[in-house]
Amino acid sequence: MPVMNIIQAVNDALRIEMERDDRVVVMGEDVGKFGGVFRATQGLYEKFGEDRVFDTPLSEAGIVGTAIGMALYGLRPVPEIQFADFIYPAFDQIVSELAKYRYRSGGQYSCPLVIRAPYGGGIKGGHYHSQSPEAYFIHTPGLKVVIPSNPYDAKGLLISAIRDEDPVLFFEPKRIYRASKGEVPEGDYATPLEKAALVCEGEHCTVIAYGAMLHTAREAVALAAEEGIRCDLLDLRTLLPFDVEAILESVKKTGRAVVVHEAPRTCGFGAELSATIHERALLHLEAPVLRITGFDTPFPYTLEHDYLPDAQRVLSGIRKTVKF
Amino acid sequence: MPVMNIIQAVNDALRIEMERDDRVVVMGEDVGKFGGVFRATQGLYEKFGEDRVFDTPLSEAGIVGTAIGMALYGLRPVPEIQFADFIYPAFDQIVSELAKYRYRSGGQYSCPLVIRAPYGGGIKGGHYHSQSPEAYFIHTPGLKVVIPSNPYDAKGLLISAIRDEDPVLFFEPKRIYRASKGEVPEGDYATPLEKAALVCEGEHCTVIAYGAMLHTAREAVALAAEEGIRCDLLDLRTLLPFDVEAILESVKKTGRAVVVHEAPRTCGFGAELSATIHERALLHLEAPVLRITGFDTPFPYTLEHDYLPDAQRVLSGIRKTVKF
Amino acid sequence: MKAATVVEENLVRVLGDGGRVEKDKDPGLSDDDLLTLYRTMLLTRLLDERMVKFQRQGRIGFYIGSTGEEAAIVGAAFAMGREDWLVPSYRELGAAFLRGFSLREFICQLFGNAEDLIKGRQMPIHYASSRFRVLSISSPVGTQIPHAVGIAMAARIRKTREVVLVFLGEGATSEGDFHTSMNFAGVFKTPCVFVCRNNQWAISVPRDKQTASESIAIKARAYGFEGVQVDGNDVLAVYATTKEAFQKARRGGGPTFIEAFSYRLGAHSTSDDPRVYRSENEVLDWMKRDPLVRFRQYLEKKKLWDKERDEKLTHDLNHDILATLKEVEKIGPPPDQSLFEDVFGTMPWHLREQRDELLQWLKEKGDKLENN
Amino acid sequence: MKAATVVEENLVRVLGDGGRVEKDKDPGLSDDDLLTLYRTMLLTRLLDERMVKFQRQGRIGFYIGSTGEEAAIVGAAFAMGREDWLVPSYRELGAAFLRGFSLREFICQLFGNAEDLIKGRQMPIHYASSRFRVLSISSPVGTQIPHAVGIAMAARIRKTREVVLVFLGEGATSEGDFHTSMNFAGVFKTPCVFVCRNNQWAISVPRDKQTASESIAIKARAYGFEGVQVDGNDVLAVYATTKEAFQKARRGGGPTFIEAFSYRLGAHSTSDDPRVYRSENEVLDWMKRDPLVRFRQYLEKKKLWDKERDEKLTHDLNHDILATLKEVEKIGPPPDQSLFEDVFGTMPWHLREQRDELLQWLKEKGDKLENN
Ligand SMILES: Cc1ncc(C[n+]2csc(CCOP(=O)(O)OP(=O)(O)O)c2C)c(N)n1
Ligand SMILES: Cc1ncc(C[n+]2csc(CCOP(=O)(O)OP(=O)(O)O)c2C)c(N)n1
Ligand SMILES: [Mg+2]
Ligand SMILES: [Mg+2]
Repeated sequence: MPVMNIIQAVNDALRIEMERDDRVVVMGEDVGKFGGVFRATQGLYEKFGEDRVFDTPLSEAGIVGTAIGMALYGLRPVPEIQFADFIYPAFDQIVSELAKYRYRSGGQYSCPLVIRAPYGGGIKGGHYHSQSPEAYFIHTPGLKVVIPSNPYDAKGLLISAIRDEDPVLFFEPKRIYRASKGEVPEGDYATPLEKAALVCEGEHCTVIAYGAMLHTAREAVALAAEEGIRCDLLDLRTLLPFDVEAILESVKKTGRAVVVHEAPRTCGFGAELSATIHERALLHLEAPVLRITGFDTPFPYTLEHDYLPDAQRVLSGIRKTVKF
Repeated sequence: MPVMNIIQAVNDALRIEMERDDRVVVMGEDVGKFGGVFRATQGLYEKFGEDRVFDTPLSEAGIVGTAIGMALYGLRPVPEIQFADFIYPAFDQIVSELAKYRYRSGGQYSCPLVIRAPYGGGIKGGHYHSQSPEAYFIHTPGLKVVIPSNPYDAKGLLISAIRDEDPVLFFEPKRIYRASKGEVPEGDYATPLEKAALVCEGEHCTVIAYGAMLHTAREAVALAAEEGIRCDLLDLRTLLPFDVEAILESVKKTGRAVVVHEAPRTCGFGAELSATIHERALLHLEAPVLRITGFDTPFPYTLEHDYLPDAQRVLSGIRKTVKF
Repeated sequence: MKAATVVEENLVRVLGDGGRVEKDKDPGLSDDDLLTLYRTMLLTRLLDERMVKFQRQGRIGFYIGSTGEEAAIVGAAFAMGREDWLVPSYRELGAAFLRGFSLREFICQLFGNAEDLIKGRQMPIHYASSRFRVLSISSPVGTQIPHAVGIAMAARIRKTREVVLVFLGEGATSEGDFHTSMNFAGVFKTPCVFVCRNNQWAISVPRDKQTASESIAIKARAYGFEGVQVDGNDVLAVYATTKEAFQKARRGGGPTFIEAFSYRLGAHSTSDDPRVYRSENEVLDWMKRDPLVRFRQYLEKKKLWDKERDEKLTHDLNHDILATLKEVEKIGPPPDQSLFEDVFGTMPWHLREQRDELLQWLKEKGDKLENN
Repeated sequence: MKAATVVEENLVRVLGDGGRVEKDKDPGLSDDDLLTLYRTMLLTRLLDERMVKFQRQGRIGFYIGSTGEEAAIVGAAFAMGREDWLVPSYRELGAAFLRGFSLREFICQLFGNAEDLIKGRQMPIHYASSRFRVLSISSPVGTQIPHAVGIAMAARIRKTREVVLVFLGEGATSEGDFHTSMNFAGVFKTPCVFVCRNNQWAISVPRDKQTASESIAIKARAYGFEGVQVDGNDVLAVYATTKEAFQKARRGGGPTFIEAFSYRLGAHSTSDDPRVYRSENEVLDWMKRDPLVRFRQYLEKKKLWDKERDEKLTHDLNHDILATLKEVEKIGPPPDQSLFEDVFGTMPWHLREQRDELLQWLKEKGDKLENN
């Protein structure tokens, strides 16, 4: 099996889906001849031509808005937003239109499309090249939200997302775009949406993470193991609808949970996970669910290392939870 | 003391602040001569003239974006968004600019302005005249979020919001714009932000609500009292920063909490309240914090009565929590 | 507050005073076609009258009419072929009727009942019909425009002959979505025809406070394609201009922007009272240019129409409306569990749970009511 | 992929070939002023060279230069008065320097260190200076434009003489914020001057794929005010045109839109490699129109400048840059707890808690490191 990084896996998934289904088109700023500022669409323009891989004018609202039209028509657009931080000009089209189109037309229309966007910090990107906006979309009925943490999943989940009947926000962990490498099968395979992966097992505590933070959490779990604390580590992969069964099964076993994400804490996805776990497993819990997250500040530049959860911080959360 | 409804109280607050401070300007769609589609700005155009009360072209991004400029200049704009559902075209300006301006300029600039918008369901407004978007803004560092539930608070909180040094999202419960009436002092008074109000007291359960749902919750609390279940009822008023002390004090007393809001459940503000309470008061809890909320669907039309929490539903939540 | 700016000399016009017509510009429609146009315009006019009353009586929740703008709406949509796509704002019922959307389907939507094609999900007037390629109406102003351009981009990619007709108000030209859509249309040379109903008002905001541009049509130049200003109260002029734009689009000539210069004679919607913000005189002035009257005079001059036929058609249409209303009023609401359908194609666990939660609550409530 | 479209005959130009000048258009600046212009242009040019190297060495994280566009930037900003407001995009360092922003302040920002005016909060190049009325730079393209219009609206409301100068790229004209800002500016007749640096590229997307309009300047007509296309590599033409626009604005004549026709000679930023998307020949062609060279020829012809003086100034500026860098590199980062400041004017409870949480963690970490 070839070894790929996440960018290559994303590129491979796009190529495979475009070969399989001529309704799939790729669009966005700099995705054509240039191949994307992160190179995720490299080679597609040459292979599939400018009708199916094209640069757009500089307008995220236009990218998503016209992609909606294409999906209504019957195509399967895969628009790229250059950075997740720049998705907000398209927020109205996503929240008011994309998310609601099937529902408000009584199921007469649907908008199967995948918005790809690199998200997250750790690349010294400051305010606007670092954000993790997943909670906004998880809170919006009608959208699915997927975040892979490794090349294998990146490819398999992106293929599933493109084949899905509904709109998917597909956020890619740009911090580990190249650093995360692994074996990726050639050709076509689909990793099912809505299923978490149990990355490692242990009986003392459940650690829940996704995307780039999965790696931070894994480091922390390894450190905890050195101290004799053994953890279940769940990689959520699909954030909405999230895999409540996998979560509850693990938490009922361990009686403890730590949730990790980069986004600001207040009203972040960790709040939902915490609420859900407490609601459904209170009597199994030995400690409150703990959130290790980004702080409630805009994403900083110089103090990025203070802002982002690191393994030590997750470890200290695990310790605190286990000692509670 | 005169009796006012919420619209009149808002109008009174605007008038008083405009009289007191000539930097305060009111802007938005149809707010000028017409006095606003809900009449909240009625009479202001005549009193303060078209320089300080003006209609804008039909662009929410333009309204908020230029209001930011005015605030940077030193004015105190109070832009109106005609319905909270139409705030999304301005989402980028709010989230990327308004919320971050003080922080990213190292405190050199600030944006004191108040965005007013009627929110919430119950008026047969369907998808786009019913939404409760508070969670998006609570999750965005740099914004304050305020929702009054009665005329007295509407006036006092709006006055405080206009005097605040930071941007405030001020969502008004349009369902009870006219139905909620009460005595409102004439002239100038400020209700402090960041403080909840304890509406009634009881030892069995804490019910937390805000805006229009406060009234639903109050009804439910009254019904519960008939069954011998006595509740603390907290009107949050400011959602960010919320009054964690008042919440914890009550929950530690009752050992139980029910949170009520109209917005969709997943990743709604109820999730944050639930997570916060569990994190800080787990050992005091006799039952998991329960969320009674809108469902995770777009806001419907015909089945609005099914969607919106009513007193029966809140009551059944209180019962369930108390019996847990 | 002056509402109407117009570069009069550029206005495309076919129908003159008293039913006269500029011969060389007459699009030469068949008698049947002419009568279809008139019938559709009259139908929406009568619906407007009836539904405003109905709303006042509390029998429907809300209504938006098109009185005064029928020519712009019906004239433009008449240029469409079966394979084309209609992307309405919220004031183009006549266009939907021309596509085949039925009165009954429309009225079911007003009631949001169990037979409503959109399952009672949206306010009155927010219909959708995939069968007739009528997109789903959305309240937010301007959000439909990029969808139209996207469909046209798709048609170009798939190399079909489909053309998209999108409607918007002059107020909508202020939104970012208008700009971005027009720009994409220009860059990708999409087969898309924009018809902007400049009815001089966006609720209480007059045209001159909406934009300082000399006309609305000129905005198209910022995107590198043609903008035309047409007399929006002249159904033949609107039809001819739109037809030409469609032909150009089908030839691969790209988009056209049409400003239909007209006037909203009624209130913005049943929630509005225009007397607060505009003068009765302005309205009376525009009533003189009523597009229905102008067209009827033309038909009469052509001997296709007379008072008697008009009275009979009015009577028949009113009868249809009332009969349909009567029938439709009996239909119940959609079932409670339908609240959770169509959020996704397949219902995920959390919505299944919430559905069961609701049904359980409703059962409790029902039991309680029974016990009382 | 053709990048440059221009309606050549309309291009405002003052500097001809070989330092010649169109006499009647010469704005007649004093010798001091001319040298200030040149000095500022040269300073940013030298900084570009130095900082790209610095970034490659990993000593700063990121850089964006303005090589090739100095005339458009410095020429426009030179029209400003003390009381005016500068609203930059991210490529107008020369303009900030003219406002009084110092080299040291700038370099502290590049490092995001403890003396950085914005406390290390943003990436390099995202400076702000309230003292000099330079707004805070933001990465999202186009978001600054409505702020400029808002400030101008405020100035009009307060009846002052302030004028706002806002910069944007031609790519930014595609965003909704551009549209809405231009429209507000037209409707409210705000004292705002828009300078659009049309440098032919938005990262890899050429001007012709950005918009189909015949020029960028013509877009102003959609908003009812004047759009002018000026040779952006001609510092005197840019200055003269902007000065006129400022005078008009101060007279109450409203906004002006200026398209400065130019070219980005360097990469988009240090993250970019333009060889992937554009030809070397195109770049070489534009190098012949280097705005610094053109202006120097003029100064030489005027006997204000010569090779010797140029070498000395280059040497001095380079020395300043290096000396400042050396000094500034020693300054440490802002304190950890500053992470939580300025989110709000007064720190609320949850941020105080989170601050304490961080400091506690850092202490734990430090203790651990000490123990190891
Ligand atoms: C994004 C958004 N903002 C505000 C509104 C409220 N609103 C509904 S219609 C309307 C005026 C629309 O004017 P125009 O585009 O001219 O269309 P017309 O109603 O005149 O046909 C406004 C402001 C809305 N529906 N959507
Ligand atoms: C909203 C948004 N979308 C995308 C980007 C990524 N991006 C940064 S600069 C740029 C191109 C800008 O081009 P232009 O406006 O012509 O300015 P120039 O860089 O040429 O000076 C893009 C696409 C961004 N910063 N913000
Ligand atoms: Mg209108
Ligand atoms: Mg450019």
